[in-house]
Amino acid sequence: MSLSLTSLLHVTGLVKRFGGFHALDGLSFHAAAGEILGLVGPNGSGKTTSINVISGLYAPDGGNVTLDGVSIGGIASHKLVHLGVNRTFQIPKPFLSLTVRENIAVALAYGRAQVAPPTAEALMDEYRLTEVADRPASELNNAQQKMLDLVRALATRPRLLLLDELAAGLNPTELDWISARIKALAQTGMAIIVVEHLMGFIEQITDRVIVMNAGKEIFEGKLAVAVKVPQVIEVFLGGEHAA
Amino acid sequence: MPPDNFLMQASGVNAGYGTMRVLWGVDLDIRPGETVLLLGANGAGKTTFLKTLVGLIEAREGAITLAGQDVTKMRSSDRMKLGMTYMSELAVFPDLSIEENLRVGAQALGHANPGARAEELYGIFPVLRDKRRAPASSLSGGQRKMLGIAKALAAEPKLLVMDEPSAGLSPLFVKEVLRVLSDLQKRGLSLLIAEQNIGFLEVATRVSVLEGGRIRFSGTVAEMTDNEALRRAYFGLK
Amino acid sequence: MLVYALVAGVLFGLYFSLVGIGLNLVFGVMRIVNLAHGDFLMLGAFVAFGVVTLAGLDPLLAVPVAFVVFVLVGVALYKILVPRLQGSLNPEMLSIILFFGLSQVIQAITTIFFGTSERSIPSSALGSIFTTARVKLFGGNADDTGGPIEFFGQSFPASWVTAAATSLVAIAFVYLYLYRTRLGTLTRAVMSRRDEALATGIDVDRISAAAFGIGLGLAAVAGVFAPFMFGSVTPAFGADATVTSFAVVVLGSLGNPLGTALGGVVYGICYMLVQTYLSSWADLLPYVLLIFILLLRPSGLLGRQVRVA
Amino acid sequence: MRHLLLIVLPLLVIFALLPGVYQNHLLLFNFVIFLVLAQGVNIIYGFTGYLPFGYVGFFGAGAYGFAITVMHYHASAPMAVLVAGAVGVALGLFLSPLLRLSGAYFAIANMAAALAVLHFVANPALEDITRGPYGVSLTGTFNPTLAYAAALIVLALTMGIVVFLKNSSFGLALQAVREDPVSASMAGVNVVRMRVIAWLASALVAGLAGGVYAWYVSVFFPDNVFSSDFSIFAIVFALFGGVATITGPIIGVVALYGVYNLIGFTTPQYFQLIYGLLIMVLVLFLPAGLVSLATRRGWRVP
Amino acid sequence: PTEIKIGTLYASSGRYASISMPVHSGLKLWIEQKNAEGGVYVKAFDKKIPIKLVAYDDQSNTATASSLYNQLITQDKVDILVADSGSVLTAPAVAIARDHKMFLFNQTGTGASFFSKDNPYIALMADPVSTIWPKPIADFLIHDGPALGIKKVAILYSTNEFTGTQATAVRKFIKDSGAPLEIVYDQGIPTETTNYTVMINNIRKTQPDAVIHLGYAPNDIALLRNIGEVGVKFKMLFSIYAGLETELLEKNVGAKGLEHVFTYVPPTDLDYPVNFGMTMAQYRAAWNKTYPDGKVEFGFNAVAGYTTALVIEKSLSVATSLDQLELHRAVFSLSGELKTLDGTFGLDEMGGQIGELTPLGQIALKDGHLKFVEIYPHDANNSKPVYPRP
Ligand SMILES: Nc1ncnc2c1ncn2[C@@H]1O[C@H](COP(=O)(O)OP(=O)(O)OP(=O)(O)O)[C@@H](O)[C@H]1O
Ligand SMILES: Nc1ncnc2c1ncn2[C@@H]1O[C@H](COP(=O)(O)OP(=O)(O)OP(=O)(O)O)[C@@H](O)[C@H]1O
Ligand SMILES: [Mg+2]
Ligand SMILES: [Mg+2]
Repeated sequence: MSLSLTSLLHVTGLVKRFGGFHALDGLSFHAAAGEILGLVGPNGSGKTTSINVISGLYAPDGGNVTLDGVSIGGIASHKLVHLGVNRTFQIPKPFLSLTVRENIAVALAYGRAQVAPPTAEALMDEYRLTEVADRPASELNNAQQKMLDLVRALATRPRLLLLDELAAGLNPTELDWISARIKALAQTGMAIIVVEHLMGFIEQITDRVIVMNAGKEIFEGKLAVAVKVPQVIEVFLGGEHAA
Repeated sequence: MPPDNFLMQASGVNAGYGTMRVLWGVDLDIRPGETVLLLGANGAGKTTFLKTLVGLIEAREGAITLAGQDVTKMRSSDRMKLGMTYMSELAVFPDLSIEENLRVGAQALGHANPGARAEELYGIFPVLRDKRRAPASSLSGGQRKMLGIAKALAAEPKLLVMDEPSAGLSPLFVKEVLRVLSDLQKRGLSLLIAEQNIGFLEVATRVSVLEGGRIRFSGTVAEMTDNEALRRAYFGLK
Repeated sequence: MLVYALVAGVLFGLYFSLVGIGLNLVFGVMRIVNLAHGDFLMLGAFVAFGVVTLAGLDPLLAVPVAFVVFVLVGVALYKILVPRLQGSLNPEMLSIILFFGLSQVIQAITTIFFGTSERSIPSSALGSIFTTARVKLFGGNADDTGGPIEFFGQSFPASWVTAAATSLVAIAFVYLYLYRTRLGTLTRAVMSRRDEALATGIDVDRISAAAFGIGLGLAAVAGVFAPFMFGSVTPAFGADATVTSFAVVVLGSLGNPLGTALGGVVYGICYMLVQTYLSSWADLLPYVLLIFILLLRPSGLLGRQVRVA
Repeated sequence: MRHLLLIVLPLLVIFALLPGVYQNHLLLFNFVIFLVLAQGVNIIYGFTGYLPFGYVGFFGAGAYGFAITVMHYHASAPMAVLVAGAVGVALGLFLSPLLRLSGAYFAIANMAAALAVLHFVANPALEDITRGPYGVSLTGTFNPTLAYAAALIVLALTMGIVVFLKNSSFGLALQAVREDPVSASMAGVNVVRMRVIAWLASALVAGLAGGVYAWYVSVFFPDNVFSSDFSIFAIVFALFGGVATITGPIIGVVALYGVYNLIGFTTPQYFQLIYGLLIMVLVLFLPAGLVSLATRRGWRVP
Repeated sequence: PTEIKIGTLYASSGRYASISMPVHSGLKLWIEQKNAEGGVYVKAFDKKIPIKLVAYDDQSNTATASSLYNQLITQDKVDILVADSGSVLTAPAVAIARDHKMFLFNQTGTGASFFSKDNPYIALMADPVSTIWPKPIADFLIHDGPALGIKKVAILYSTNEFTGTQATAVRKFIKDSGAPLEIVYDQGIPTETTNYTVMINNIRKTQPDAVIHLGYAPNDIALLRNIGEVGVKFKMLFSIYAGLETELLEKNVGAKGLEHVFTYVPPTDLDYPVNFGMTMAQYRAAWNKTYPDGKVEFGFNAVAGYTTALVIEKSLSVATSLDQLELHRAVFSLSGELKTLDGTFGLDEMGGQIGELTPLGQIALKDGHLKFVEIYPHDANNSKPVYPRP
């Protein structure tokens, strides 16, 4: 495999089992600083699980995860956060009874960002949460909760950001808006891994994609190429898909 | 037009949470066999409207009729007995197995043979069959969505109300879901779908657009695509 | 001694399963912390006293009476109390206060009507209908009732065996109810996620009222045997019974009737073993054991892991 | 700071002055003790979501810590109160694995732990150390005035902790852990350590309260200081007033314990009945606790 | 003054309600009776003064009890302070009473830690202190046991202060006597125990000639029932409450279950000659008249409450003032003099009750009625014990 010098994250032969079921079955890929990497694949192929392992929620049952060449497999989440890894959740998990502002305050106070993070005001402003700043998170709708989840992650100033279906449920205008934000983040040198099912969106923002199936990668490269690979079409895109 | 020709009719619906008002006099109707797509930006109030319709949120003003009956004050369980099911954003019972989720979906409205119904649904979503004994909480996001759709279909409703059925589904499955829905449509199922995925225009007979809690547009798909501004805002066609 | 303690533990433990099974429905299924559970047990015992002293009948007949009466009481209480509870931010926690109040009220009323002293029922009364029937049908001696029952060459009180048998029936009943009936499946759906149950069109209130009623009914049934299992009962009896019930239910994992059966038996066996070999620590060790088991299996003996994200 | 001035200080001043005008000092003392315990429950339940059904375990352990220090080491009472706090913390540390449990599992395991401590302390085998079931008598240190003052100091400390939690990012992080531990860890919060700290803080105040209580009553049996009534009352008061606030538990104690004593003094015949009914009615008509009266109107309750 | 205020607590609910209510009822009965007669004679004022009872319900809750005791002293300013019954609920009163220099009429709180030489503000009214109470049992085993063939003794006790102390005493008496008795079983079990089947089996394995059970009434009920249910017959079985609360036990265990059980012969049966107050027969009649519903059993605790009342009455009639130390002097002056239906009232120097040693007896069943047969100490009207139990 190609080891690019700039790459920040390396995943090699990752295995995660639930009972007898292999959710990850030898997954390998890498991501470089400033890169937006797409992680796609059919439902249940292990995308969320790989994010869970990389972000320390699950310890891997096999294989290796390294950040800057240092192995981080099995390290507790909060330590990974301090090392510069963060994520959003497919089903957003804000602190429901705390206000939006308080939600962000926690991450600002405990994230130990290496570079000074933006202020809560700036973050809320940028991600359209100012209006609801003093409402409890339980009163936000799904998309707002997702934005709050993202802001929570950004408040810790990650070097590696894992986005789990952040864009699901956004309309096309909003997709344009969020993709511009994500690109801008990558410009700052953040490595971003995007899990998404909307091919148009992936096409728009990623440099490279990994296509997963049954816990393994089955393709790595440009999306434009991927959509022509028969195996990808068969398990993921279906029929006569055009990106 | 006689009122009983409307399968569902909502007129002047106001609703909200606590002191906040979200819906401002929403009118919407669905005739038998129709598929209405409800579009709208985030926070426009789509979910709120659907919930008000099925009775999970109380309508503060306005009236809702279902199959000719005024259901505005009716509890959700009674409304659904009239032949309506709802696929929520949560969509599943996490502690129950896949199979039990399907059975509950069927039994909630008194389906005669939930077991057989579950089998039929596995035919549509084979992934679920493989995990039939697993708790729904172990499913991936997309698998949950599938289960949610299957569960809502389990009771064989006349009107199916869905909140973002495609979010989180891989392209292959979106196609699969569209195929299933158009099949059911042919058999007379009516649909009300809040969606962002324009792929669903394929199955829609009408489109309504919510903006800031008010209906901004209501018409056929063709009428909508003719409208430049709407097309730009909601279809993302550049 | 070992065999005796084991058999006694199983019998006694099965009775504890009966004590806990109703709570499992109310607490494990409905997430209502019924601090008055033990008081319903106590009321069940008073139903048995009534059946024996007023009607002169076999206390076993109190089982159906107590069950029916308290199912109805439960449904009525549910209708009065729970919908208001659900209006709060955290119904589970608020139920603690509400049912603490209810427990006080029940104890106070019982005390006002029946006084505070210990009451019980002669052991020979339990199962006397069978004796009467046997004498009627096959002749024989009506006096030889209430005698011990032999197992593995050791004798155990007949009432234990009756209580354990009733418990098995009750557990089977709850199991079948939850897993084999329409109402039961819906009940589990409600317990899994109330808001989704509403969205699915389930009549959540009716389902919950039924579960609550059955829960109280089973508590009362367990209470019918309390005078036999604990020697005597006073209006203050409830507090300890509540504690033990929670322990048994949590030990076996919430919501699962088989877990409660297992929890009860594990509790019973440990209790009897400690009583045999370390008697002065008999009340300490079950709790230590409970903590140990929970630390090893954080969601009870039959609990399962959940996905976090 | 504002909270300290506006809430804590007046509270302490009132309770410092009350003995001058009201003779039933033990009642005032019990108020202070329940204020401490309810706020202790607030620390662990309000801010982390762990319901300590066996909270009295720390209290009783503190009381016995006090007694043993006085009986065997002839220490001065204030010294022994500090030991009582240390015993509470030590027990908290010993029981900290319980924090791996959640919800009801934790609540029940905690209750079991308290009962286990009770039966341990009360075991005749430990007669030489704890006096087993035979109870302790500490007439040598008896000094109600000083004990009351000590209780006020413990209350001040407890209130200080709550005010800190309410106003610091530490407290916010604890609430975040309560809401969603997984997200909290993704906000960089060391979930385990935070919980343990809150747990030990609440164990500390209960231990201190137990020590002070032992000092005041000076003759007691295991059943006296391990009575589950302490846990239940503290929880009911705290929940009723409203947790995760500074004022909620105070209001809860003053209102419910106040009414409790009022009924006890005036209508002892139907004490239990009236009190039980009153609690039920309050819950049914104020299902979100007393502070909801304010929050419902959109006021923020400190 | 127009009235004498007596302040006390009772537990209408909770763990201690069943021992508290009969004691309290005994006290109340006396107050009603005296007030009907126009009050009690108070020497300090040389006239009859009506009694005002201030009684609070502590609900078996000790924190509540402590503030209520204080309320009685500081707010109600009672003249006479009477504790709730049982050691646990008496405990909170001890230090408070002493602090406020109030003499505590301790009804049945036998806790040894209550009494000390430097505390004049307490005396125990009814129960003998636990250290000497079981002497007759031990003496019987030591002196008569060998002749009857009693060699092996089993002791089972509940680990609370009351019965634990008695167990210690029995053990010590036996060991110190050097009699050829072997203690083959000696176990304490938690007071909450209500299930004895396994213990019975274990005791049976040791083949004892005598089983001494020391526990509270619910313990005795459970034990005796379990013994009947598993069909075990111990040659000799002693239980405290078979005698002290016979009515209660008969209701719960049945007459058959009590037959041949050894126990303390209660004052209710002894008919002590009295020099003050009602005789046992009169008291029982008065009780049945006042409490006809049978919710509170007549037994040892009922007698204890009335005994307290008699001590108060007599003390008031000799005390020259209502000063608390004068009350102390008056109460102690009755020691050895006062003879009530509970026997001779006798105090040791710390205020412990040592008046009457309850004799050991055995219960006999005659025509369906229970009768006590006195066994030890040997008196004129003694009978032979039925041993072994048939
Ligand atoms: N905690 C768990 N217990 C059991 N099975 C699990 C668990 N977590 C994940 N799985 C299984 O592992 C597989 C991969 O799940 P994962 O959530 O990683 O899929 P995904 O690629 O994110 O899918 P989606 O696109 O639908 O979100 C699924 O089949 C899922 O059922
Ligand atoms: N439980 C709630 N309490 C208070 N406010 C709420 C609640 N749920 C939603 N809202 C608010 O109501 C408004 C409408 O929300 P709704 O969920 O109906 O939007 P939506 O159109 O479905 O958006 P999305 O596309 O994100 O699903 C939003 O401003 C949201 O913040
Ligand atoms: Mg996923
Ligand atoms: Mg929505």
